[in-house]
Amino acid sequence: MAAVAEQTVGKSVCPGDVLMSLPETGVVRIGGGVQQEGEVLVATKAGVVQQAKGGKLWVEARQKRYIPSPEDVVVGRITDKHSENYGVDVGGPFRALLPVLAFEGATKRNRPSLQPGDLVYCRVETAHRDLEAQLSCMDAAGKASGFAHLKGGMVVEVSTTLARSLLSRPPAAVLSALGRSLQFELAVGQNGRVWLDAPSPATVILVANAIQSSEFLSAAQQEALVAALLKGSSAAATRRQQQQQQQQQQQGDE
Amino acid sequence: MAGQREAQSVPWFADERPAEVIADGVRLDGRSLEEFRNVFLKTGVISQASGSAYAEFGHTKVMVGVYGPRQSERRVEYSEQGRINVDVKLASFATRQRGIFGQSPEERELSAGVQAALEAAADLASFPKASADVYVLVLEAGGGELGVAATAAALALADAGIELFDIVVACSVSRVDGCLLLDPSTDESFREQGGLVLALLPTSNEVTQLVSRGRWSGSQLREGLELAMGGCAQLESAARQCLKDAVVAAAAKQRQQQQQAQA
Amino acid sequence: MERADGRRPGEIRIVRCERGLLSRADGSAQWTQGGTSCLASVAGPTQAPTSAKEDAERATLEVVFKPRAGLVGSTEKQYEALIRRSCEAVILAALHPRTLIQVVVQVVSDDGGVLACALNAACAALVDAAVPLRTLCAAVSMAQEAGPEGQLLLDPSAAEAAAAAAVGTFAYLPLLHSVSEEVSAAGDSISGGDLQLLTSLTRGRLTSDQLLDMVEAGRQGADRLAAFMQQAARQV
Amino acid sequence: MAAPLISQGEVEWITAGVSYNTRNDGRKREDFRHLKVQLGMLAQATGSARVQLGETDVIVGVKAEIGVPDADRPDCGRIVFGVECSPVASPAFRGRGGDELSSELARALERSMYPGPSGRGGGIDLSVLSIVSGKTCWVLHVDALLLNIGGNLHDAVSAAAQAALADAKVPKVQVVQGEDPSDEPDYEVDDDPSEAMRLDASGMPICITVSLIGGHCVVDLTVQEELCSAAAMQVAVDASGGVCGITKRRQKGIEASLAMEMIEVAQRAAAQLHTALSSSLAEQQGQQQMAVG
Amino acid sequence: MLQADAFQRLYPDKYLTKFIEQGVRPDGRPLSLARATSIGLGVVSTADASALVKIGSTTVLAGVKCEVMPAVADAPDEGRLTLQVELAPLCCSSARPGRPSEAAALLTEQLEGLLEGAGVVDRRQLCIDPGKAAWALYVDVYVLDADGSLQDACLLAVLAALSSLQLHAVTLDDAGNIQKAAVPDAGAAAAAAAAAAVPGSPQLRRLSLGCQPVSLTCGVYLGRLLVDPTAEEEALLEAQLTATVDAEGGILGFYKAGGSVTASQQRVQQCVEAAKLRSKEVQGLLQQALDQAAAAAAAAAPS
Repeated sequence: MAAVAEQTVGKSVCPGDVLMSLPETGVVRIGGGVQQEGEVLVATKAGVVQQAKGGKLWVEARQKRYIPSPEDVVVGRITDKHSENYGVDVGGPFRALLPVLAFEGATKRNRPSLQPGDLVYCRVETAHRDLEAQLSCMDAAGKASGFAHLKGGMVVEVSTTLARSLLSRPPAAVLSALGRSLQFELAVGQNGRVWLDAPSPATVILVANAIQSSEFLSAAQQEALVAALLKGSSAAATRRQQQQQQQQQQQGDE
Repeated sequence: MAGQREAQSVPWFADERPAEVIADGVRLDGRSLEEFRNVFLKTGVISQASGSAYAEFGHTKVMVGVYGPRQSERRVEYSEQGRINVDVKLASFATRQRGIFGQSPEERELSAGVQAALEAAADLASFPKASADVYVLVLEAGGGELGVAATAAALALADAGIELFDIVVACSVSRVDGCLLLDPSTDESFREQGGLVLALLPTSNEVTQLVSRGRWSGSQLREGLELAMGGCAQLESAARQCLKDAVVAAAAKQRQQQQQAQA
Repeated sequence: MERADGRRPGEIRIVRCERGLLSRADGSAQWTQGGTSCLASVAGPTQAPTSAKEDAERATLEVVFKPRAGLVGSTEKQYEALIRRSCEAVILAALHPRTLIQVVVQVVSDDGGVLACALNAACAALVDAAVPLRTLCAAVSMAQEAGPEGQLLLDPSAAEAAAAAAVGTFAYLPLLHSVSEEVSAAGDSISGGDLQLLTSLTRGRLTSDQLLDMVEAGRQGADRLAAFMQQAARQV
Repeated sequence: MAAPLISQGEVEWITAGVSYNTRNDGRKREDFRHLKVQLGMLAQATGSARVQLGETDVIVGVKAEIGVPDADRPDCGRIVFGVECSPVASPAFRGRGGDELSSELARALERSMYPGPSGRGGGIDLSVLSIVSGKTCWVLHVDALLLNIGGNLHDAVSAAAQAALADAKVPKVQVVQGEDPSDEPDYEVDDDPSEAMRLDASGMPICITVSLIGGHCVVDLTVQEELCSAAAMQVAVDASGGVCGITKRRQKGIEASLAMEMIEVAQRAAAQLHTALSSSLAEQQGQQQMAVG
Repeated sequence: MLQADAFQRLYPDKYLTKFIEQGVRPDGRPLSLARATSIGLGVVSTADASALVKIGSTTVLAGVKCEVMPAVADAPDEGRLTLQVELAPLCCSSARPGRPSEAAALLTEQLEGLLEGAGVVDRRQLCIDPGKAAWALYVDVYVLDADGSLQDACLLAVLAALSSLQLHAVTLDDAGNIQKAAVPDAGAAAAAAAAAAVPGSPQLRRLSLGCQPVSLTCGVYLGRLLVDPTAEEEALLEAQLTATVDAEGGILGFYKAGGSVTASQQRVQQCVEAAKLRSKEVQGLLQQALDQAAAAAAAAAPS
């Protein structure tokens, strides 16, 4: 079954392109951007055909608008507060709901206190086109495992495709390159939002620039990009240091 | 279209309005003073509407469509009673001078007048929170629009199956040079010193709408109202006949269909 | 027979398509055919702002057509309706119920065939926004020259359209394209070389034969545009 | 409009009171509240009046402008009525909230002043407003502003309109013919107030709204009383008792003989109100003359 | 009976499918037959011309008002024709009072495009005095009952009203006012009568129309063509095609606005042929109505 799809995987398609005929036996699992049209499977979005290990076939489209899907990790922003739920903007068509008890260790008495505007890193628990998406700050086992209220830092917006590639394993070249020489915290949401924090604002900005510029670059190009950015910033840092020293000297002279 | 300047146009009339409308007790169209124009009433004229009616009094031609009772379009406060919304519109060519775009003050007044005439007749408690939308289009305004529209609208409400305490019949009277004219035409009411429109629930003799203009002495007014009430009584039988005919026709149609189905 | 700008009768003006020009929109595209150019942007699927625009079963499509200058008149309303109904035919609206997809088409320059250009721009922008589509949709304009010797002109300029006896704008669904060789036969049997005329608007007088020739020639022109649109869509 | 609410008990109380011919403020069924009239309070206007009827407070201004007569009545001037519902009076009037009420009030005024085909049949002889037949005439804009709503708006607006028109001093106009007869003539407006023409408003009708509460005819209702009445007849009556316009108002129907009775009640009440208004007007106009002298 | 009603309301698509599969329509028509059509002329006496058109239950009233306008500088010998379609709020449950709806604007644009593109009214005929004055015609179309195929009914009402329109013979006097033309002398009267083809009324002049467009709307359902669909059918159709043809069989418009199915070459041809047949039928009805009106006018006018 997977063999039938093999020759289409990795190809660029656009809406209306026939991906494959339905096999006479067996099951084909399809994801976003693929629809059954009679006897064939057809692409409904422009992008690259991908196949997951389980055989699921989807079209990876370069998309800005996020459509929630179960098990996605997202960076959301609290929009409103209710007794049982938080309303969260995840960039989808509708607001998503984050139950106040969906945090590790939360009880009716001991619940997290989030304010509208706060950022959370969470997981999409359920998503259905007719219902509001349900979020959770716990993994399936009920552990926090990294999901939390994001304090400080800043958020940059990227395409959903880039977000997915940043989350891929092994890590994207740009991230490993940055990680080798800088210290920073990072949370990537599949909704195209990347949260960043670092001890120095300069680092945050450098990382943000690197990530946003890396979308259409090969691994080698990404390495080069990071190298160039780091060089520029260290040069700038040296210059700044020199200026400070000069100023101090001048003050000392006076 | 856009950007092109529209030159203003002005109406031009081939004929003047007549200065005299009565001669020797006979009106322009040959009627006697207390005679109606030819009256034609029919219900069920609009296939899409819940209820509808067409009324023709001489040159005055009015069509009414009723939709509902349905959910109120505008968000209105909660009410145990239903609402009747009336919108009266004159076709642009219905009057001597071409009508303007948008609702004219005259249309607004007609809408309010018809609404008042109907509200007392309908059992508003039978459709709480909902509204019955009554849309009236005057195809030709040949005089006495308010009365004709109210009569037709009541028939349309009845056709829509909305519960009514009674039907509403309405007619107009004009006073021209001291004579009282029943069911005046446009030319006649243009020359009137006084005019009135009366809407009645005929069974209980209840006035649901009374509008007058011009100066009336007490006795003139009493005479005028009596004439109007007499007119309403004549209309009542025509209106009831119209509703009966509709029921008979519907029954006949159903029988026919059943026969067809059996065959 | 050459045309005023040196084209042959069945030749389309130079076509360009740029995607993703607008950062605020969820998708955008500028489609240019010779001197006519339209910029389309897509926002959505988003939550419908009013219940009037909300459909429990499918996404609602809203199209705004903005002329280069001047007020929006009934011609623009007609264009909006035609673009909306044509796009509705290709959007898989049931996938995003209760949402609103807004398409705004801004005319950048108009040298004839602006409706066809606007339709193509709207379709390319929908692809850019990754709104799920059944297939692409491509439109052309056509002109029939006056007189017995009059020729059928593909993609006429404004001057050609003004001088013509009749003009028409037609949108078609392109034949299903298969990426894998083995199913291409199946794909062909689905479309079967059909005309696949989705939308049509004509003005002026034509004979029956002229109309049939026009829609057929339009189909061939639209296929070329669709191929170009596919190519543009595949470039990531 | 967000209507004020009333409980069933209050309705019963008021209805019972009316049946004993005693109202909450001590009045009888056919009594009006105190009518207070002030003239000439808007210096810019051709004429103006403020009328307070109990808590109801209305200002009417008259502005005379030179305009074109109706094609149907070339020898007559025109009077145009407008009513503005100020949000000061009720928050419900914000935006377009007051449109319906203002159009209703304006049309009622207009109808009560119906001049007939000759133009002389209404409360004011429109032929005195003519300047050049078929070309120019005075157009009087009568604009009412509702300041406070305390029940019986219609009657207060109509009394104020009459007072304002009585106060109006329409300037004298001289038509100066150009040398060429085909040229448009010039109009010289005389600013001297002593030369100005006063309108004879004595024939103007005032509106009396007669309402039914528990089967009894009641005039000059307060806001609370209005909530207890389901049917009313608004009757414009002139000083000689002629009926110049009727409009049936509110939801319920009225039995025909009762309708006639209501009109008679209106005629009786109007006679009282006309006397009160004209004495008040005479007094104030006398004062004005003294002040001028 | 009741069961059929309930079935129709609950499953309108299945209800229609059952009929179409049998080759008939819910109202008993075969697929290729248009509904009974009637044309009434001169129904509104305040209008200069009017026509009431009924196609089945679909009812449309068109009226023409003539006003006088000053000539426009860039077209001194032309008048103006303004057309507006209004879906009166009483015509269907979705129409509301107030601003014209999108559907009404689309119909207006469709009809304007057809009249313009086909050259139905030569605006030079509306000239009163070149460079000074001309007629401004206001054609207002009111849909009274919207039971499908509105464009067909609206276009027919406009065509009928314009065909029956008679302009007053007027002249401009020295003061620039419009006056009725003096009764022309015998020779001129004969010429005018010949031109107007209205015997006995030299004071009136008929417009001569460039062509007579008639449109036919066809629906596609289950791969079949439904001629002249009703509102009930329209709601379920997969696509709609409207072809407009003139009396000579020339095509003045071919309209299709999207839809869930596309049209094939055969489908286009089929629709055009149906429209040509329908045009012949409608032209006949119109001529009949015009003859009747002329006969009535002749009978009314004392000779």
